[in-house]
Amino acid sequence: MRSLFAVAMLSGAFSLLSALLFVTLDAVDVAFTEAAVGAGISTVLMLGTMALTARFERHASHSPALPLFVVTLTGAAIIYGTLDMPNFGDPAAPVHQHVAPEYFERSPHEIGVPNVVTGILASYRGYDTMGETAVVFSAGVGVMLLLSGLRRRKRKGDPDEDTQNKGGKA
Amino acid sequence: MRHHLILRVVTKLLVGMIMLFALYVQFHGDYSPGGGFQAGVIMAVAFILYGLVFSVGQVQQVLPVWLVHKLVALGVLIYAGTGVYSMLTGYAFLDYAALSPHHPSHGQHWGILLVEAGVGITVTAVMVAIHYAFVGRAPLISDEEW
Amino acid sequence: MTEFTLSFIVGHMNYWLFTLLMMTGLYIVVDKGNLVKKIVGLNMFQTAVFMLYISMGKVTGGTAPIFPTDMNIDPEAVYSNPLPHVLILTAIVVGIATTSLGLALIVRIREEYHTIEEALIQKIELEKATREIREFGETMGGPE
Amino acid sequence: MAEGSVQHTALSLLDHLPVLVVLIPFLAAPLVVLIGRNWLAWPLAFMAALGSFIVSVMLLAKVRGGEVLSYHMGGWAPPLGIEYRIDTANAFVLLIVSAIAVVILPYARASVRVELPDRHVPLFYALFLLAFTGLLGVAATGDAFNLFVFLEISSLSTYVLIALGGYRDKRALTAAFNYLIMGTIGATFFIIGIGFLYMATGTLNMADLAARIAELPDNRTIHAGFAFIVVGIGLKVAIYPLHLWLPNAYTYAPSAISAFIAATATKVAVYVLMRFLFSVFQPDFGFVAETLQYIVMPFALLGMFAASFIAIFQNDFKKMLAYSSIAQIGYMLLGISLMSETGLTAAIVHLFNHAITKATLFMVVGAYVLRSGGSFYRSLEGMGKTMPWTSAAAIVGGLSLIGVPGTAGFISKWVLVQAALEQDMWWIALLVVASSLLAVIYVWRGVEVVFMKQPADDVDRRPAPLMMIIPIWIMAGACVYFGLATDVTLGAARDAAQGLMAGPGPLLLGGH
Repeated sequence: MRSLFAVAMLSGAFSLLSALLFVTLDAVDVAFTEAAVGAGISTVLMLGTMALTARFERHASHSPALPLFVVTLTGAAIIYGTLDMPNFGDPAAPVHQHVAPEYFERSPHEIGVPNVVTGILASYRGYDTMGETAVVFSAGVGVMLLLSGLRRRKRKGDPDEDTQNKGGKA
Repeated sequence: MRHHLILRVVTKLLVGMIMLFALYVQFHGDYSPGGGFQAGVIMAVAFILYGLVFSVGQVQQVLPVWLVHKLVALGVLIYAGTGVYSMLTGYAFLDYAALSPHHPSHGQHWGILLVEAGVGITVTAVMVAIHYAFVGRAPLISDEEW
Repeated sequence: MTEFTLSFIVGHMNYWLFTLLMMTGLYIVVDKGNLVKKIVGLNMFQTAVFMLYISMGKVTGGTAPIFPTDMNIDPEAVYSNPLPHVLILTAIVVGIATTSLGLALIVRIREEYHTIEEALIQKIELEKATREIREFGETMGGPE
Repeated sequence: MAEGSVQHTALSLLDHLPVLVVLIPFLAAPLVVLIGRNWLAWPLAFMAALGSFIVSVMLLAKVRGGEVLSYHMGGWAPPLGIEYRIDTANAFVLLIVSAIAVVILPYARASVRVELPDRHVPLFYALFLLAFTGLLGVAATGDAFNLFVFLEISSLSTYVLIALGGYRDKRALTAAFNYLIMGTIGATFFIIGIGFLYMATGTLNMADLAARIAELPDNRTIHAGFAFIVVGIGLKVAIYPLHLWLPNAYTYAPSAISAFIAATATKVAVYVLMRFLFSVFQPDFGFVAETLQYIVMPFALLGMFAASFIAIFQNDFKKMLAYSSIAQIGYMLLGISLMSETGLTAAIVHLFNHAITKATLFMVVGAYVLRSGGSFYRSLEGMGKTMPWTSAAAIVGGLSLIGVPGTAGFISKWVLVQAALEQDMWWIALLVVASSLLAVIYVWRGVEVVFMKQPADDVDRRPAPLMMIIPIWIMAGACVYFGLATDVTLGAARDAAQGLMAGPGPLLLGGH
């Protein structure tokens, strides 16, 4: 796949399909988010990046031996880990026995919100969500820092040229 | 895209609907899937769409860059501020019971609403800010690569 | 030791498929030289991990963990585990934050290096390093 | 205080200390952006760091007696809610991180003014605070997933901060990008690991995890989860073969950032590794002990030598320090892999000592870069004459890096050698000494360039600004002070090691 445009589109389609998968797995909130983020925002960003960079991949000529080795090793470790996992959908799995049932028991009278996911997200684990907001915040500040100011002006010799070289030529 | 009349008309119609839907997702998150983050993304999409079809300049008249910067920070502060309020009233950080000491589960409701609003504001503002940042870059790409 | 019965294999097939997807993503990240593709691979890798998480929350016969609006909860109802959903919501947000930052960096790299191919970037950096060594190297025996 | 009909005991300010240490910089970051004034950004950031520092001192004083503080976020008791759990080990790490931030911020003010355009200043400090918050949050938390979230806060902001070095050298951008890719792979490995543990136990709270893992010694899901967590954190720690992101990131980042992340980021990651190895998993588990003995220890030793060798052949002062950091991480891992109280004490005290040593040295190089424009040895020739005060601090830092008696670096190596001898592993003691000899060589190369050469004619002969010299000398002074007065650091480290070796405490439901 040389055309990055196709790559971006396919990755959007991949996100959409995974959102469908999440729906079938009862994770409607996650599906909603994945659709909005994966198929929406990140595709738009990817296209925006391509508009500023390149649309085609150039060439790739190196031995895939090391990547293959790393990937196989990681995959093997995961498969090894799955051997002691409970069957898919097994109600006796530890994840369904500990902590989670308590949320169902307590959230109706402690939180009183029908969507249990919202209750956990915003209250029981609200601190995580605050951290998540901070992650979004730092990404926003980061992008503003990296891409602020018009690059075009610099070409014609603008004041930024000075700061560019202030640190010296190292 | 000055000449795409249909696109422009449809966008004008859509933007309002998208915003409305975003607000629905924001405030109905307690009852159905959705919440601050999803609502923020959808709200941002409304602005981004308008910017793509018309021009960034026109969006920035409504939502100037400086305002976006402030909003990015404001959302985080609303979230953390809710927590600080509960600390000041003698509860644990982010214990929403502090918002309604006599009826903790009402407090939870209020708290969730508040923090989700914080998330929504930050996410909207960050997404719009990222869009502005990308659009504000002059493409340096040479023609043969397109 | 585990017995590879049919129910075991069917019950674990989802994990293995997600593992395959994960490894495809990881392979793209490690192997591809195009920076945008690396980010795409990273997304794919992470999404596959999310699938793994969500699939462990599923209960056979369960539904989405949302109570009826009037809060009349049917005690017989089976709900899937909401905790993985919450974790993954957070993780998706972290993922998009990383993606946007990565793409912003790519834009900057492209502006400075005029390419987004790792091989070419490395070539440019190697040339730069060689030039620097010629200019700044050999401090030890260099003329005073 | 609100009095409710629902029974509730009001918390006092002292009860809030565990969360305050993280919350103060957390609140300051958006405030800096909201206010958006250049001149206010630095004072706010500094006040926040100072606040965290004071709180962390109070925390350490409180937990030194062996008490464990548990703070329940949102008032929800773990494992339902998120818990901050402070014992001596993480109180000590919180202290290291916040102390470094307090000292580096004044330095940053001087260097940022030169290295970055003015319009970036508020956002720069906001990101600095976020990186700082993330590191503190990672150290304070008792919840495995919350750790991931705060790790990502600090990582994302660190990537950008490193990329800001692009104003001096464009390679900062690729360094940041590579770090982003590797760091994200590491973080994803970490969540895979957490997912596996969650799958086997059903909980995310570390203490609860520990109790449940202890009941499942032969579960392969837990083994795989352990492996993923170690590799994921190993990428952040920059354990020898996973270190590829580190040298360029440290070399091309802005000076203040190099100093800050070199002194804190990898240290916090080492702490996380210790926390998982000793508090979540226990070393008496066969697989943990085997991993430490057959994987971590060899790589630690390899890293000590390989990275030191590479450091010797560098032409760039900053890159030399970066490689030396990888070698020093080897010492900490070696201490951990000895699995004894003394070994762990050595690792923890080295966390502290290496943090102050590297902070000194990176700040010194930053001051050099300010005047000479580059960190290549060639451009640093004769700096000993033009910047005598700064260069004297470089000598102190260098001696501490080698581990000369009377400096902080000596203490940690001494404890490490003791730990090795305790287990009759005299060959390890010898290897530690041998690798210190390599440090002598690379430090000597730097000293020779700075002191034995004549400065070039066109060089800027002004000394470093006072705002830089003072922080540099505070750190250099600390290198000497903690080399002589060891009771504070060694005592805290020993308490922390004892706490870690005692294994996880019970789940604290009654705390705040």
